[in-house]
Amino acid sequence: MDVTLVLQGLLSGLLFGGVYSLMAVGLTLIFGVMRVVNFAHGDMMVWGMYLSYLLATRAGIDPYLSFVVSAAALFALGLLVQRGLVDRVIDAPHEMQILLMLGVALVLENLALVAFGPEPTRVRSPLGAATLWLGPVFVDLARLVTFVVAVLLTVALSLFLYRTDLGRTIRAAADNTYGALVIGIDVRRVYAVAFGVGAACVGAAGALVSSILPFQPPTGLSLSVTSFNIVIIGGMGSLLGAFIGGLLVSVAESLGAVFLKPSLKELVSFSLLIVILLFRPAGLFGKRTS
Amino acid sequence: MRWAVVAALAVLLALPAVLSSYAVTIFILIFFYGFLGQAWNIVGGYAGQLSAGHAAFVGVGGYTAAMLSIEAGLTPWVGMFVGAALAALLGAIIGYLGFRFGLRGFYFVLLTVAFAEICRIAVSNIDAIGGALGLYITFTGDPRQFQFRDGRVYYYIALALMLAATATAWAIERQRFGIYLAAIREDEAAAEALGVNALKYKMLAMVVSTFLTGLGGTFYAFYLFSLQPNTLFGIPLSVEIIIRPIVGGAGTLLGPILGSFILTPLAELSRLYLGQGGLHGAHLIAYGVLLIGVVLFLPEGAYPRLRRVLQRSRLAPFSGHRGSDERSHAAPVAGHPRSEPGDERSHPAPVSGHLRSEPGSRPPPQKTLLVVRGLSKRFGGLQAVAGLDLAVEHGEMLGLIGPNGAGKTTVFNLLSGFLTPDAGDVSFRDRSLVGLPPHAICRLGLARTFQLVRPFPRMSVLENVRVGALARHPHALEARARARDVVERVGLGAREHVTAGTLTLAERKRLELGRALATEPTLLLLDEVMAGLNPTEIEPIIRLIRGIHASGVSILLIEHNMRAVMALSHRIVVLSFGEKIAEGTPADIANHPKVVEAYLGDEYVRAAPA
Amino acid sequence: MTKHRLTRRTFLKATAAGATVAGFPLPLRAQPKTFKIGVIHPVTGALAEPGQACRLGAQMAADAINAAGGIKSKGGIKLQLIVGDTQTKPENGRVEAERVVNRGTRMLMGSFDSGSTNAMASLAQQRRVPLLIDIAAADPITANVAKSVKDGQQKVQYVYRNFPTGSSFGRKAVQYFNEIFKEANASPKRVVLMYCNDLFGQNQARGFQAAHKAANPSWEIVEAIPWPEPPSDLSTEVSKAKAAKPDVIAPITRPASALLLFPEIRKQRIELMGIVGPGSPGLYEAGQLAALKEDLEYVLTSVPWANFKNPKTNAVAEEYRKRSGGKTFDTNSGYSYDGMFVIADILERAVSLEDPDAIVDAMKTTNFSGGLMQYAGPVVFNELGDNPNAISTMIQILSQKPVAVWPKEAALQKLVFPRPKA
Amino acid sequence: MSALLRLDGLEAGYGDLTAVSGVSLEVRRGEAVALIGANGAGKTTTLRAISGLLPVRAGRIEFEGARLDGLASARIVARGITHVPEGRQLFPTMTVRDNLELGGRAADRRHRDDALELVFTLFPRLHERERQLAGTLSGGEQQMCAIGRGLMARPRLLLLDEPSLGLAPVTVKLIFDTLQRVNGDGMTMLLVEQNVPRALQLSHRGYVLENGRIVLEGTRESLRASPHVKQAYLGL
Repeated sequence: MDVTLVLQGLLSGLLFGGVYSLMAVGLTLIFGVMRVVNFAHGDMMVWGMYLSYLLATRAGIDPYLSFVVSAAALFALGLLVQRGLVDRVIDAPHEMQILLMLGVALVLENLALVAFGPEPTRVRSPLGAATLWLGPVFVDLARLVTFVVAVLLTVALSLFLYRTDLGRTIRAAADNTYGALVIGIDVRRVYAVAFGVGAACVGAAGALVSSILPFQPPTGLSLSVTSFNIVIIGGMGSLLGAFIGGLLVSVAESLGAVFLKPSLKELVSFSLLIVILLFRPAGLFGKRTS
Repeated sequence: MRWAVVAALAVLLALPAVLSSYAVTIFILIFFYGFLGQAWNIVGGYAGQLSAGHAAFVGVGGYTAAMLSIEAGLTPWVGMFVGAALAALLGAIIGYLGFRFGLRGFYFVLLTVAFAEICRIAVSNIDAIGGALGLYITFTGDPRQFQFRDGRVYYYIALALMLAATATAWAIERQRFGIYLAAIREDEAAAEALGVNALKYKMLAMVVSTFLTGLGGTFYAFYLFSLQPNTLFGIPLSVEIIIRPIVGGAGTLLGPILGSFILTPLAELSRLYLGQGGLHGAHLIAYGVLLIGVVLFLPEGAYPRLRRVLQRSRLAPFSGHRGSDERSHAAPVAGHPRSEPGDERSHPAPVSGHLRSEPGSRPPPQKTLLVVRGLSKRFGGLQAVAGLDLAVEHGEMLGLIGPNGAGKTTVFNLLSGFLTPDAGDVSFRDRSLVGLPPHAICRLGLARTFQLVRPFPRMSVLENVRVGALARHPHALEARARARDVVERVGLGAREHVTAGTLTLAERKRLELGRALATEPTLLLLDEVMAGLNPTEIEPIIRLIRGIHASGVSILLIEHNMRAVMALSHRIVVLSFGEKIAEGTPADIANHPKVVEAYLGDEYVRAAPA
Repeated sequence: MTKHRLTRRTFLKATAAGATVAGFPLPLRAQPKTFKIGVIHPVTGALAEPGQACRLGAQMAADAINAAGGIKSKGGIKLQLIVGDTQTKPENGRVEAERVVNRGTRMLMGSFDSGSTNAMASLAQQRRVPLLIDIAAADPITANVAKSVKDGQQKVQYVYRNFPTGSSFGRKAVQYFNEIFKEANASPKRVVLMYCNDLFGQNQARGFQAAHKAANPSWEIVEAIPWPEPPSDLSTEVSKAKAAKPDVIAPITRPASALLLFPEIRKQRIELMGIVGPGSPGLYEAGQLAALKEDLEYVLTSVPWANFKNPKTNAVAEEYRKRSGGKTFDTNSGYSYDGMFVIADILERAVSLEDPDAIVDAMKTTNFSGGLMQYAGPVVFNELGDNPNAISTMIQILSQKPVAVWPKEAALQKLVFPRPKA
Repeated sequence: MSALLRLDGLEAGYGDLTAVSGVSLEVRRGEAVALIGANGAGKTTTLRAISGLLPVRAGRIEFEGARLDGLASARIVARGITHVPEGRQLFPTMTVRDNLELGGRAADRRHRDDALELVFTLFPRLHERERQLAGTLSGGEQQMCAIGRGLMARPRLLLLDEPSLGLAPVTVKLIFDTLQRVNGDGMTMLLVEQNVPRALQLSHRGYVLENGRIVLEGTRESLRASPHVKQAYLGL
């Protein structure tokens, strides 16, 4: 086996992991707080991508700036979905929550189809084909930047959750709803904010990777599946888990492509998922819930 | 009801004569998805295990039958069963992994999705079975090849499949299997405590469900003549399979069919109305909004709502039937209602019940029934039970007391198999219980109740108790008769058709007791059956427990109501911080300084001379 | 005729009262002056883009035919399209076909993806409604039917295709590769085939590899690298291709994967004589060119292409651009456009429009040369029901515009190979 | 002394179960009042109704002369009542300090620091474990943390539900000594407790609940002397 190829695969996979990590952060946040599995996750992300695409093509705003707009728009959407829909079925059977979010996903996907048409697109990266060569292997600068952003976002979210009062309130409500009620936390409001923040992360992530991942309206499904994969492997509700899980899945797929027929590379990540589910269902960094 | 079913069937059988072929096609899809939904319902609805990868079983079934037909010339009439068997095998593997490793809810959803995706990717990469290109079956119109020129034949086959799956579900629902599945879905731990081998029944449900789903694969293949991994193993098909039963009402017999009758035509209608114009996608937006609407306005699904509406409108004509319920409702709760003359019963109620009807089989009384030695359990930093020794003699009523947090309930969990001890041994009728699952322990004759009562809330009182009775009487009708006796005995006869979720606390306590009693135990562990009851409720319960004991059941009880414990127990064991601090007759215990201290504090001992 | 407004009642009529419809076609209406054709494509879902292009192409053709006086030999009867959406699901291929047939269509056209098309084909055979496949490349769709007719399991073949099949695509691509290399006086040795592992990509790749094996040319396929479609990342795949030290990378992409593949090839600085693909639909779209810009320069790919030497093509392409909001008149819109004209030609020649077998007879004897696509000859149907003259064209992106460069008779510009060093 | 809290004919319950009915009691400023009774007597229900965690079905609750019933729990906390619930209900994956600060999050930073200092003075053990996750504390430490969290909001009334539950006698003594100190400093308390002697030692007055009704009320001394109390617990 070609050593350069393995090294390059490892490096590319690791850096691309930043994209995966960004994808998973919002999902894990929403699940961690509300125990709601957001099946519309990928479709929300696609909306974040389209918003940054619009801003890039119509107003010439770089995705590395416009992600703020995507985040704000998705925050509003998240708030709306939580207050208007999820909140009403929080006690309904599991399958009803799934059905609800599937409905939301279907609406979002096809609204995108109506609004933006079916063709796949991608925001032209301001970094273009910029690469940094280290001997025989290269670093893709756009990915490097995304990786750094993923680290920054994870750190920023951690600071928000661990260092601010609102963040701590969110964690408290996630940790023990009754305990939160007892000390006078307005849990419904906290849930709405948390869903909003989670959705905002999804929007920001969409914008930030819109120059790396091509997208079209049906892309949402595969984004959702990949994100679930990452979040389960990393541990539902854990930010660090989402970050490390993203790197892990990306490296696994990249090495899968090196050693197997690349069209089989997703077998590696799904097998990893199954192993984790069976032997460590709480994920690598998840907390055991009794 | 029966006539409604017959009439509906007659209409469905006659319809193709007057329908256009397009309408026939729509009905075929309604039946086909009703069939797949019903198949899914057995594991996803009745057993409550949400599989979101059912497309994989359609794929395995369809590919197998198609390959056997294309490569080996085997008629799909046979191939469909081979395919279904393979689908069931895959279902068994996935089910075993999921259930054995305790994956529930969303985790099971993802496990099934992951397996389906693995199948999809694998099939896409195997050229020998068509790869991503898929398989193309030639239309020949040869009935031996499962092909028909007349679309109405497919109509009848799809209808037959749907009816067969529904009949299967109906048969399951009425038998022990289905009752157990419902119990597992409602509360798996409580079901285990009543002798239900949850793993076994969930596996069975998975196998039956995936076998049927596999049959559907053959129909798909030979109706559409085209098999591609992305359509047959993909997530979208899995979603199609699950949304109909969920919309119709998961875990109900007619829910999947109703769901299909609602959603399939609506999908067609919305495409017809909204799919023609320039706004591509508008019809799917409408469909999504519809799904959201169902969740918000029919949160349990359409069928349960429909049933309630029908029942309400039927109330008047059928009041004769319901009236008897309401009459007996008025009977004193703790009395012995329902002994009106002329009230026929297949089994006359054993009044001073000897529920264990085979006294001859009772083990010789000289041996100790339950022996516990050195039992220990630690949770993290907390030593919940420390080296406990305990014995229950045949025919004994032993009280287990101690302050809150002393470890009493942990002891019960260790004895009944819900927890595995870190050390020590439990021997019941000379057999070690360590390592046995709760259902096996229950079947050996050791039954328990839960401190926080865990009725199956959506089942009636009688159905709740029947779950217990099925442990000894596998026949559903016989178990029902037995359950009725027990229900009478615990004083809920007037309430037997009431949904357990709506009972008062006192009634739920009785129900909890009745359910455990229905498993016909040799030893009954009662965990605070009187907590939260008022004195007028407690007295009859004490009488009831005495009666159970008199019928030959040994009892170990945890109780906070000291008056009751003192009155009932032959001996009492006192636990504090996981250790036995005293043991003796009620009189010994009441004056044991350590006990008074444990309960009331050392100051009390000093302040109040005994 | 006024636009058919769909109400619940008409839906019910369409379904429950189907028997009436079958017995007395369209009661209460004047004898129709239209011939209804069911046109079914995936206009939503993953293949919505090409599906929508097909629908528009077919509609434009029908408009043109009607504007020119309809089917003249049949008293100027107008074509009326009844459209359907498969969502890329075979079951909808069947349901939609049933629906449009029920509404009185006497011919079918469709349906882009091979799975739905095969479901339609079986229905066409079952209901005896002639089907012209405008696009769908899987060989078995027509071959299976032809075989069952030959074996006597069926009497008549109702399924015909005016589109290259997977295997003919492959043969043509290998032929073009040889001719281009020869024309350019270059002799690349090592070719790496990279393809999306979906139905389309695998079909093309298999055809290409089989044809390569059969032709045994001087160049070698040193590695075949498939990726899952849609991919999220292709960097390792491209690194793998690079490690194989190729002279030529031969990609088979979909529009989504093209957006990843071509920048990646440039980024990894692979020393290549060029990128020459056996088929990448959509590569030439304005949107793709805008998103990929220089990454596409000099890329050659073999796709079914319109004959822009024909002035009529340019006019239609211009109209298409207007009606589609700026899209290229391409494989999809073009073959659906031509398909409708082939149908019109068949209807002109058919002895009767009432009898499906009469339509089939006219289909079999088709010899139509009015198509706008690049053909190797007139549209004819061979014993399998395929058009052997449906071929692809080698196009190249030159100065950010897709231009036909091979075969010579189609070439508008001279091809550039090997590509100039950057 | 005026009544800080007054309950008048309170009725509350779960589903179709009425857990307490016709409960009337009052707590005066600076007092510690015990609510005692057997399991299921309705003590916890009463506390939950006061702090807005359970809807009040009938009757009224007044705090500092204003109606409380019908308010959301967040509003009630803001009015100056905190609830130290049964089972502690800490945030197990958060640090002790986080737990405490969440209790005092309504106050500004400086007041919060003062409150924190006060809690750490009362429970030096919590100071030592400041950075430890609450879920890893021992039972006694958890109880201290729960009480500390309640005090962080600087309430005018502290509701305590079974602070001695499952704790070793030494720890119980420590906690009750601390509570006594807090009460001595002027904190009004309403205490639900099974450990009757402890409860009576701390409280000035007490109410005995049985089956959702108050059956006895009186001063510490009168309750201690009452045979009813011992009977309720030991069944003697």
